[in-house]
Amino acid sequence: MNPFLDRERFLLELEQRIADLREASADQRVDLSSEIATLESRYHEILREVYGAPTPWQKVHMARHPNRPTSLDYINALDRFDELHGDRHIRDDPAVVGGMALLRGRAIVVIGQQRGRDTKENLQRNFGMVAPEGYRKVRRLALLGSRLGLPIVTFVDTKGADPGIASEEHAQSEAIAQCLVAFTEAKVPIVASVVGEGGSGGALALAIADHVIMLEHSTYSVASPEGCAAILWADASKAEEAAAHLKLTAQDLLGFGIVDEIISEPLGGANRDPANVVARVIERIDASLDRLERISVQTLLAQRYDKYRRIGAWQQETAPVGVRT
Amino acid sequence: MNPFLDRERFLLELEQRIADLREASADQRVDLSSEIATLESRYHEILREVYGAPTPWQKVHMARHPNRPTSLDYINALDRFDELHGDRHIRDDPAVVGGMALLRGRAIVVIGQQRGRDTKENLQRNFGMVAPEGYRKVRRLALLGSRLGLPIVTFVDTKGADPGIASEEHAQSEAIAQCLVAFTEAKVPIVASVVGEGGSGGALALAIADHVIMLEHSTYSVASPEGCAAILWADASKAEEAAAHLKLTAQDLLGFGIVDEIISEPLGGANRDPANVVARVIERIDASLDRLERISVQTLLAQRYDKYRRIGAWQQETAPVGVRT
Amino acid sequence: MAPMPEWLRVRRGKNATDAAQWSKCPKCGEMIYRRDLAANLYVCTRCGHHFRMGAYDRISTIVDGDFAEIGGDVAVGDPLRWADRKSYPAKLAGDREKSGLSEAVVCGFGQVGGFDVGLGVMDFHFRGGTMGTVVGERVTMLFEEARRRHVPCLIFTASGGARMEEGMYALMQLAKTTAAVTRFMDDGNFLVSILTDPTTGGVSASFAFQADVVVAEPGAMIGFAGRRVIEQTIRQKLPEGFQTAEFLLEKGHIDMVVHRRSLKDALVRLLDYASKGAERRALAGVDA
Amino acid sequence: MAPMPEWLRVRRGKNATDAAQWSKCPKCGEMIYRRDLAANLYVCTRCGHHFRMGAYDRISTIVDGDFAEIGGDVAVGDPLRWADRKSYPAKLAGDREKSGLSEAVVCGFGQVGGFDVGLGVMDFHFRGGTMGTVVGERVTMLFEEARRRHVPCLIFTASGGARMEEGMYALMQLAKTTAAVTRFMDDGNFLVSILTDPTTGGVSASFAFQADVVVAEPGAMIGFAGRRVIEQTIRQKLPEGFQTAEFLLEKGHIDMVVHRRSLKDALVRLLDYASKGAERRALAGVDA
Ligand SMILES: [Zn+2]
Ligand SMILES: [Zn+2]
Repeated sequence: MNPFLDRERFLLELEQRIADLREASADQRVDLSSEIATLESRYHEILREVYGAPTPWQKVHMARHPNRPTSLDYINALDRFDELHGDRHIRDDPAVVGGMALLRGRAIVVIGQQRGRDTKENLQRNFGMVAPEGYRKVRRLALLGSRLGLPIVTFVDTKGADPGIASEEHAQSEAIAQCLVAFTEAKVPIVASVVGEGGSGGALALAIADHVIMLEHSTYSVASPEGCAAILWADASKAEEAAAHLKLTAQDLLGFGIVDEIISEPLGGANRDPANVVARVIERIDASLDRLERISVQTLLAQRYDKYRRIGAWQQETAPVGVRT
Repeated sequence: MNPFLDRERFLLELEQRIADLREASADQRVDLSSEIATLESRYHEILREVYGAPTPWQKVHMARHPNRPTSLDYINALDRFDELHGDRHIRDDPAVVGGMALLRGRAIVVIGQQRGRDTKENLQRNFGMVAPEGYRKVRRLALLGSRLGLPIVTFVDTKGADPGIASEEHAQSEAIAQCLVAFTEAKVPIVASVVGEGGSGGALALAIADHVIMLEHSTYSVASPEGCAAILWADASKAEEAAAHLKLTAQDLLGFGIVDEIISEPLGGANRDPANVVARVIERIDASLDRLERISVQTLLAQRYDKYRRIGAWQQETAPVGVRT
Repeated sequence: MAPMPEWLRVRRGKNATDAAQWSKCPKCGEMIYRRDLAANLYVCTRCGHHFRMGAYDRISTIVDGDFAEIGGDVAVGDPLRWADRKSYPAKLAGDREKSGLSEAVVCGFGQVGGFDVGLGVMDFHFRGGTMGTVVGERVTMLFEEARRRHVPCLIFTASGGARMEEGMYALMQLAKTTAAVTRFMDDGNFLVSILTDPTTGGVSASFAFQADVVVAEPGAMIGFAGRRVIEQTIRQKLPEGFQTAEFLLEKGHIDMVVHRRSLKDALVRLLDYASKGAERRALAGVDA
Repeated sequence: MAPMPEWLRVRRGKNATDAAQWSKCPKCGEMIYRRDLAANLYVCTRCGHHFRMGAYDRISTIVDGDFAEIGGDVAVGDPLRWADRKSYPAKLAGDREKSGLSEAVVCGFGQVGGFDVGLGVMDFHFRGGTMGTVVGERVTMLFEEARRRHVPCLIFTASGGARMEEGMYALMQLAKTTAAVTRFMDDGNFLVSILTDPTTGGVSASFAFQADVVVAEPGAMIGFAGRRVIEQTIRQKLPEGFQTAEFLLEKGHIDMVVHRRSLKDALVRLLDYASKGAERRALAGVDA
């Protein structure tokens, strides 16, 4: 299913062989340096070949990589985190983690979608697909941040909102719609980071923000490629084709003015050096907050309005931004 | 169980006998007027004896009388009513009926607790015991009234909030607590009428108001007499004794300054002339709204605060209102 | 207010030209004269099934007289230069042809029961009522202009969700319209959404469920996820009636289900309450 | 700030006088020296069961130093002239004697982790922590004074609900305290409630669940209706763990369950966030 994992396994094998040779070379006092150099050169060649210019579909898999840092990896790297639970009504949705936190000494409300890192956690977290109770927790925490003057920091990582029966019975639409309102009105700076997959309205519910960051190989899309293929062609297996059409890469979206900043990843993706990526994301969130905190609430809200007002807007004189007529 | 129903049956029999005699008197052209007069005099004697000065416990039964007008009888007597349903999340609770209405030409939001008038409706309406979903509907409608400038009119008629498992699982406490906040903050006049039984926090959730009306034989209590007896003496059968202690009559509560107005009922209770009682209640609500609408929002909220602030308040100079030290 | 546009005059005086056409009721199978169907507000004369209505047909049944459209000149774009089996512009051209619409929503101003209102009507016949930049822009213009005029809005939804062929531009219309709706409502204006068959995805998850009062037509399918997506996820068939308006009423999601025959009256009553409330608010704030 | 009151000094320097007393853990049956129990914050040294704590004991574990009580002179009344087996004043006198408290709540001001706070602590040992006019009045005074001082509030709940013997006066304290809490919060002040065993009825349905953050102690019973009432209604036994803090956490009602050992630290962190937020708000509003 994931074409990356095979190549990655091959790279890991190469890594192991290089390490073995080094060890042998040291232990047995034989000179294996030329063999090592050959393997290393081959290794880097493959690395660049595989990861140098990933296609959108490859990026979808990088975004879904099991070892890619998840929201909790970012949250746990903050100075401090106190988790707040529940929608206050019927359930605490584990697919969303949120609470109060200190980010470089700054008090914030932090909210992230949490997929699992293994099968067990995936089941517990419902693969990061948030139910209405989860979105109501998100809304509650956003309102709390707004009320208390705590900037809101979100981490987006979801295939999409949970599509199960119970979620429909509990008004998934209303839950997301009211999240959108809460983020639109929040009287504090909001910084959203798409760190994995940003799927559809279920992602946007955490991503109306004054500053939107995307990791280099994360994706953000109106629908998952599989969903898009199913909707358009009634054939989810055409996902790769859909991925190419959807313009879901960070680079596309920066060009469209839909995201504000891209944070680079190491060759091979964030999973190859999670600690470094996590630290740089936090640093950039901090820098954004520094800038946004200097803006009055009134101006902040006006700018937030204008930012979204402009996307796909029609101007009678010139063509709408990003929309060619 | 209901000592009134027996006596009432006897009175109904008397009524029937008087009617039969009248008919016989007319049909058979015999003069039965002295027999009729005797029976009528006996009838009124019993009526006064039974209903003249009901004890608190008798009032509890009058308040619960199956033929006593329910909230829907008042709501359906308004000029117009458009019901709005649901908590927007998981359920529409039939124990609460609410929506927009015209009351003598005035646009209002109306909300009432609805017990059943027969076994079937009682089951459907859960005996007027409201679940968290119902209180969330109440809150939603109160916020809607506040937002749109529509005065809020409520009809209180409940033994208490629903005490079932699902209600606890869905945060009954939170639902009531947030209703109290919504009524406290509503930027429109609120008139509450206790038309049947006003039981505990489940009643108060609809009854924080600028003007509180009670029908002459309705009750309003910190707990149902059965509940109070169970709590204090672990013996629900001592309800009659509890009723006497609780000072739950309209007359007691007017004296305490906890309700603002009593509307009289016909001898025997509202069930003996529902249409008339309903009309008079609506008339008095209208008169209260007339008065309250002349008050600015700011003054209204300040007066509402002071009204509740004074109940059981401690004044260092004099004794607290209604509280003897 | 502009004079009554030609289309409205034509529609009101609907004549025999299309009377010869038959429509088959998707619910009971009854064959109905197109003219009879139109005369019955596109409700099946046999079983009461509510057919999907065209936007202009809908407007003609709701407004009292004139209707001044806004945003009609907002042009259709191709932000992603999308092409699969067909190019996106070609798909749009086809739908324009077929539906007689320039896009999936018609917005404008008129009177309903004597009340000035902003009116937005989506149409499933254009790209399944999906929301792209044009729908987002028109709806946003509607709320901005209604806010300027301080009049309530009625919005009829019918949508398969966000439009795939506009990618993230389409998704961002949820944010844009939410911003406009929020400003509109924060100024104390009244919003009623009327959910018609079907209302799903991004439209369902934005203005449809941000309204003060949410009305639905009988039998309308309403939900976030589509039936097919859910069935694929849970790998079983959904129960009969799932995601219908009646189901949602029971689940507390919507305020009322109203038959199309009674719909205009119901909306006028709601507008009347809100109008009286607005009058009250204008008077309140000063002690007598 | 008044100097540290005598009771606090005494409590902090708790000596051997009551060390000879044993307490039995209601959960595991362990017999524990009263002194050891106090040293362990009234948590069972064997099974971790959280004993119900006295109000002043609680305060001594939460405030940094001094505590200035307010409303202590609010007198106990008998508004209904209630008498059943015993007169209400006699019941009150008995509880005063037994508990050393003047009523079921202690309110005042002090510092917690260096933050000025209003602190309300209910005590189940006085009339089961029920709320009558005195509790309502003291809590209202607390919120009014905290609002004047613009400091956050921590409120520890422990209550069987409204106090029967004060009838509707007791019920009205829900309205009164809600009014005070609402004004306090509407001014942007921060409220944390800490629900301890048990928190039910009118207290649960008012300030307990009106807070910004709702914390609970492990194993605390929390609910609106009491266990007995529910069992009588449904005519069956309730499942194990129903209405416990842990159950409520899973059901999404509360924010966190915190062991008493970590409680002060957790509260200080919450106060720190809110304090930083308040500073931010004071600075925001003007463009740099
Ligand atoms: Zn049909
Ligand atoms: Zn123990």
